[in-house]
Amino acid sequence: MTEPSIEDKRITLEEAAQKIHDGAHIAWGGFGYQRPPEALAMELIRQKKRNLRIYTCGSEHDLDILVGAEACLEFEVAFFAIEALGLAPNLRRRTKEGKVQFEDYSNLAMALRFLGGALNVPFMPIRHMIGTNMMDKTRLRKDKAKVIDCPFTGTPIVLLPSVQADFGVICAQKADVEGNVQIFGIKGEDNEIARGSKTTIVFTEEIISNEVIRETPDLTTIPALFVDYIVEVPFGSWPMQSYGVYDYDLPHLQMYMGQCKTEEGWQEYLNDWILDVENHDGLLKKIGEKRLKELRADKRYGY
Amino acid sequence: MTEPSIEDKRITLEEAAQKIHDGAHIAWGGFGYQRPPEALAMELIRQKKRNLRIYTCGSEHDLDILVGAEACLEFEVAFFAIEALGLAPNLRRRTKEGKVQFEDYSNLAMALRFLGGALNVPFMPIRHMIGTNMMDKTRLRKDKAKVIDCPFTGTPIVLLPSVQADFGVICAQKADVEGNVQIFGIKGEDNEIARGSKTTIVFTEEIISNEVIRETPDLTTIPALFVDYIVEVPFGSWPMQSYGVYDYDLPHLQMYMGQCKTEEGWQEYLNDWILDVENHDGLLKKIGEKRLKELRADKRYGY
Amino acid sequence: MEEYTSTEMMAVCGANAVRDGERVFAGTGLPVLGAMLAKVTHAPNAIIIYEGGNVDTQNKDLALSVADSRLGYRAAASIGLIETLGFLMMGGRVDVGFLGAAQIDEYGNINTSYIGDFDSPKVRLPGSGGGNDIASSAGRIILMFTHDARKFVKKLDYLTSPGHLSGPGSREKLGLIGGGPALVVTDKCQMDFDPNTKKIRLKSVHPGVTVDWVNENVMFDLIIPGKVPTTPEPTKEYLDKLHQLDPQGIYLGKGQK
Amino acid sequence: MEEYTSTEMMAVCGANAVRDGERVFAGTGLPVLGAMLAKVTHAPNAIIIYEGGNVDTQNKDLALSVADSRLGYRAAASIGLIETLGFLMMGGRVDVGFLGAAQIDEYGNINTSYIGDFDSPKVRLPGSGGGNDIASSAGRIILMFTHDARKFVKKLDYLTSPGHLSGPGSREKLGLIGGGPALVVTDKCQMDFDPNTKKIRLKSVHPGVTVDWVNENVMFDLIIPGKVPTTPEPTKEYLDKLHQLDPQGIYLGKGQK
Repeated sequence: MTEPSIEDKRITLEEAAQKIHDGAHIAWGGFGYQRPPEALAMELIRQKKRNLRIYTCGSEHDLDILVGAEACLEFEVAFFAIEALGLAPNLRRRTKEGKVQFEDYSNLAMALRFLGGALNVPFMPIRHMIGTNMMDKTRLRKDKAKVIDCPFTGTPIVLLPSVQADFGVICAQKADVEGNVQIFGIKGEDNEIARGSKTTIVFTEEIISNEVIRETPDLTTIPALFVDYIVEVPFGSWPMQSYGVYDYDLPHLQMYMGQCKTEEGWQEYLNDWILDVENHDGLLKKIGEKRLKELRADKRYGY
Repeated sequence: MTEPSIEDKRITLEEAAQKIHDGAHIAWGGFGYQRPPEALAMELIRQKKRNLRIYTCGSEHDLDILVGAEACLEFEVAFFAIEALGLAPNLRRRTKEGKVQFEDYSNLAMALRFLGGALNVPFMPIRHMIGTNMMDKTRLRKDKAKVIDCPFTGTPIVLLPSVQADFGVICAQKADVEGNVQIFGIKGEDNEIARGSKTTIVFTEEIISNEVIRETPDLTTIPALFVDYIVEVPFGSWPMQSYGVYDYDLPHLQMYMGQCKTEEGWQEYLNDWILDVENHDGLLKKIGEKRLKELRADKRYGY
Repeated sequence: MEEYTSTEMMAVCGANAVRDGERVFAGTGLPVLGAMLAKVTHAPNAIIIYEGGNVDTQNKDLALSVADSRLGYRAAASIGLIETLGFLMMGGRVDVGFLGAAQIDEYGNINTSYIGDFDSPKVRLPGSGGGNDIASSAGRIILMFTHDARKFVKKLDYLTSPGHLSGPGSREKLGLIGGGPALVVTDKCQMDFDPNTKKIRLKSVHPGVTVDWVNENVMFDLIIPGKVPTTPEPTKEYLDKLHQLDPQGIYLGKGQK
Repeated sequence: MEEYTSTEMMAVCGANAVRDGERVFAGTGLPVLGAMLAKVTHAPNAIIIYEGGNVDTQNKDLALSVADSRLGYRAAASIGLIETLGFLMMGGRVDVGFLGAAQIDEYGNINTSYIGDFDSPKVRLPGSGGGNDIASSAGRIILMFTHDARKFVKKLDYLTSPGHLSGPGSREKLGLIGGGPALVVTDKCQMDFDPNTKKIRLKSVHPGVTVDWVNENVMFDLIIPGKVPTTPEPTKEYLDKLHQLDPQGIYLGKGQK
C-alpha cells in the first residue's frame, strides 16, 4: 500500500494570531475557567489586533484582557464575568466608557448557534429566550432571533441565526500534527465551534502521534477533517485551567481582579504580563518553572 | 458523607419486551450491521407483539424478522436491506402483499429528527430531501416535512418533525446498573435516540461497575440521566456484530437470505431460530459455545 | 441553640428546598453549597448537574467555576453544553434549578444583564449565561441572593430570565416548559409565589428579622399572609456538614464559625 | 494486454475518478473498492469517510456494511451519523460521493426506493439511506451500476436523490449546496453531463462496446458527441492492487482472475 504522507498542520502561536485579521469574527472556545485560549488572547494583544468580534457562551479573564487592550469590543455572548471572583474589571470600565457592544444570548442559544453553523443550516430552533429582553434589545444584529409559530404544532418557537465564524479557536489537551484532537473532561461548546467555523485553529497542550490516535479513535473528539491548523502551546490556557494538565493560578487571578479595578492598574498588568514578555515562552519563563510545577495537575484528580 | 444508594435499573429481556405494548412507537438503534437490537426483536416476536411502528435510519435482519412475523409493519425509515447481501427477503414479500407501510426519509433526516426529539424542539431544519418525492409522497404522516423560506436568508429550507418515541432501544458494549453507558466504535444515531425517547432501554453486552464508569467519564456516551432500564444480554446483536465484542455470523446471514426467499422458508426459520427457542439463553445454546467463541472479536482488530 | 451566619442560613434554606432523588442544576457559590448539603443530609440520591458538562460528580473540593476541573473528579460523564442545557434542561429532565439575580420583579422575573438604561448602562452584569435556559425549562426555580431593597423592583431594567412573566398562563402561552420560580431565599427571609396570582409572597422571616423590615425592603407590593412563620434555625448537623463541604470558607467566609 | 472483467473495469473507472487529497464518501461494494484502489495508487492522500461514523480508517479487510467493525480498525475517529452526514456532508466538507441507482433519468436524478407505482409498488428497494444526503451536498457525485436499459428511464418511478433535477439552476434554487452528478460508470461505458443542459452525455465506451449498443440501451435521448473515445483498459498494476484489496472476491467475484 502506498504510504499516505501525514499532513503537518502545525503553525506557531505567532502565525496563528497573524492569520486572524483585524475585523475577524471569532468563535471562541473554552468554557468558564476551563481551556480558554489565553495564550492566543495575549498574542492577539501583542500583535495589536483591532475590531475583532467574538462569539462565545461564556469566557472570562481571556476576554477581559482583550477588552482592556481594546482588541475586541464586540461580543455575541451569554456570560462575561470571572464567576466566583466577581465582575470582569476591564469590561466594567470599558462599558462605562461606552466602548463595548454586546448582543446578548443564553448559553444554550450560543451553543445551538454554533451547532447550526456546524450543520450548515441557517437557523436553529430553541424554546428559550422567548418572553425576555434578549429578544427585542439588539445592538449589533438586525436579525438577532425570530419567533415563528411552529408549522407542525402551532406553538411559538424561537429561531436563532446560525454562526459560521471566520475563525474557530479552541484549546485541547492532545492532538496529532494532522489535527485529530482529543479533549478530556467537559467539552463546553468546543465540538460545535470546531465543526462550524470557516477556519478552525486548535491549540494543544501536547502533540501526540497519529499512532496513538489510531489506537484510541473513541477518544478523538474532533477529527482532523474539521481542523485547519494545530498550534502546540503548553500552558496555553494559563492563568485558567486545562483538565488533567494543570490547575488555575488563583493568586494570579486574585491579583488581576484587584489590580485591574483601575485603568492604571490594568495598564501595568498589560505591560508586565503581556506586552513586555516577548512571546508565550517568555511568559512561561516569567511565571517560573517552580510555579508551573505547582500548577501541574495531580493525575489522580485532574487538577 | 451519606452514601447514595446506587439505583439498579436492570430488568430482564422478557420484562423489557413486556413493557413495549402493542401499538408502541419505537426509536430503533444500531446502524447497518452494527449493534442492532436483535435479541429484543426476537423476544418481541416470541411475545406476539402487534402494530408496532419503528423509527430508524437503517436496520436490516432485525427489522426483516419483525416484518416477517408481522409484529411491525409501519416504518419511518431511511434504509431497509441487508446491504452487501441484498434486499430484505421478508420485506420484499410483505410489500408485495401490500402489508407494509413506509414513510421514507434520508439517514440524516432521521438522525436529525431524533436530535430534535432530544432537544425537545418540534422540528429540525435540513437542506436535504428537497426536490424529491420524499417531500410529497406520504403514507403514515399528514405532516411529513415542510419547506419554508428561511426568515434570515430567504432561501428555502426543509423542516422535519422531531421524533420522541414511546421507547428508544439501543445496544451497547458496556453499562453499569445505574444506566451509565459506554458505546465503542461508531455511534450511528444511538446517542440521539437515547436522549430523545420517552422511555430508553439499553441492552448491554456486559455490566461494568459504577467505579469503572467514574474512572473513565470521557468514555460515557450516554449518562444514566437518560436511561430508564438496563438489560444485560450477551450476544444481543447476533447474528449481527458488536464492535470489539463479536463479529457478524456471515454463514447464518447467508442461510437467512437464501431460505427466507419463500414464505415456507421464512416460517421454518421463524420456528427454528425464534419461536422454538425458549429465550435468549436457549438461542445461545442452539448457536453453540464453539460457534460463539469463533465469533468473538480479536481484541487487536475489534471483530 | 447553634450560632450561625446569615450566609449559612441561606445555604441551609437552599438545601432544604432540594428533595431526595431530584436532578439539580446548580451554579457555583451558595447554590451548589446548598445542593451539596442536601446531598449529604436528607437527599443522598439528588443528582447535581453542572452546565459545563460534568454530571453526577463526586467532587471532593469546592469549585470556583461551573466548568472547574474539580467537578470532573469521579463524574459519571463529562459532556458538553448542548447536553446539559439542551438534552437535559430543555428536554425537561431537570427538577430544580438554582439562580441568582441582581433585580427581581413581583412575578419573579429576573435581571442579570444590565443596571441602568440598555443604551448606556451603568453596570454590565454577567448576562444570562445558562440562567435564561434554566429559568425557562427547569421544573422549578429557587432564587438565592442577599436582601437589598434595590433588587426587589417594580420594573426590571432588563428582563434576562423569565419568572412568571405577567402572571398565570403567560409562560404556557410562550411554550415554556418549566414551572418557573418557586422559592426566593435571601439572608433575611424566604418567599414563595401565590398560586393564583403568581406574585411573590412572604413565606418566612429568618430569626431576628421582622415582617415590617422585609416589607420596607421590597419596592413592590409584597403579598404578606396573616401569619408569617419564622424560618427554623439550622441544626448543628447541617452547619457542621456545611463547613465540611467548605472547610476553607470560600463561600461561607473565613473565621465566622 | 491484461484480461479483466467488466466488474474490474467499473472499479478502476471509479478509482480514476478520485483525485489525490479528496474527501470521499463511499458505500460498500464497488464504490468503496474504487475509492480504496485510488488510495493505493494515484490518490494516497484521499480520505475515505463511511457514513456509519468511521473516518480516515486504515482497514485491512473489506467491509459488508458501512457500519462494519472492519472499518473501525485504525480509524482516526469513530463518530456518528450527525457527524458524517451532517457536519461533514451537509457542512459542505466532502469532495466526492459514490452512489448506486436502480433508475436514473436524463438529468441524473435517481431512484433507490420503489419500482412500480408508489401506492402499490412492485419492489421496495432499500430507500435513500444516506443517498439523498450525499446527492444533495457532496461536491460531485459518481454513479456506479451495471448497465440495463430499464434503468435509464425517461421518468423515474420515484425520485429519491436529486441529480440536476430539471436542469441548470434548479439545484441552486432549492438551496442544494452539492454540485450534483458528474460521472456515470457502468459495465459498458462512462457518461458525464453536458455543462449547458445538465443532461447525460456519453463520455467513453468500454473496449468491445459500441456507441450504438449504448444508445439502444438507454430509454431517453442520450447526448452522443461526434467522437466517442474508448475507455482505456485497466493496467496490470491497478488490477493487481484491486485483487489485493478483495482477495476473497467478495465484490470482484471468485475465480474470474
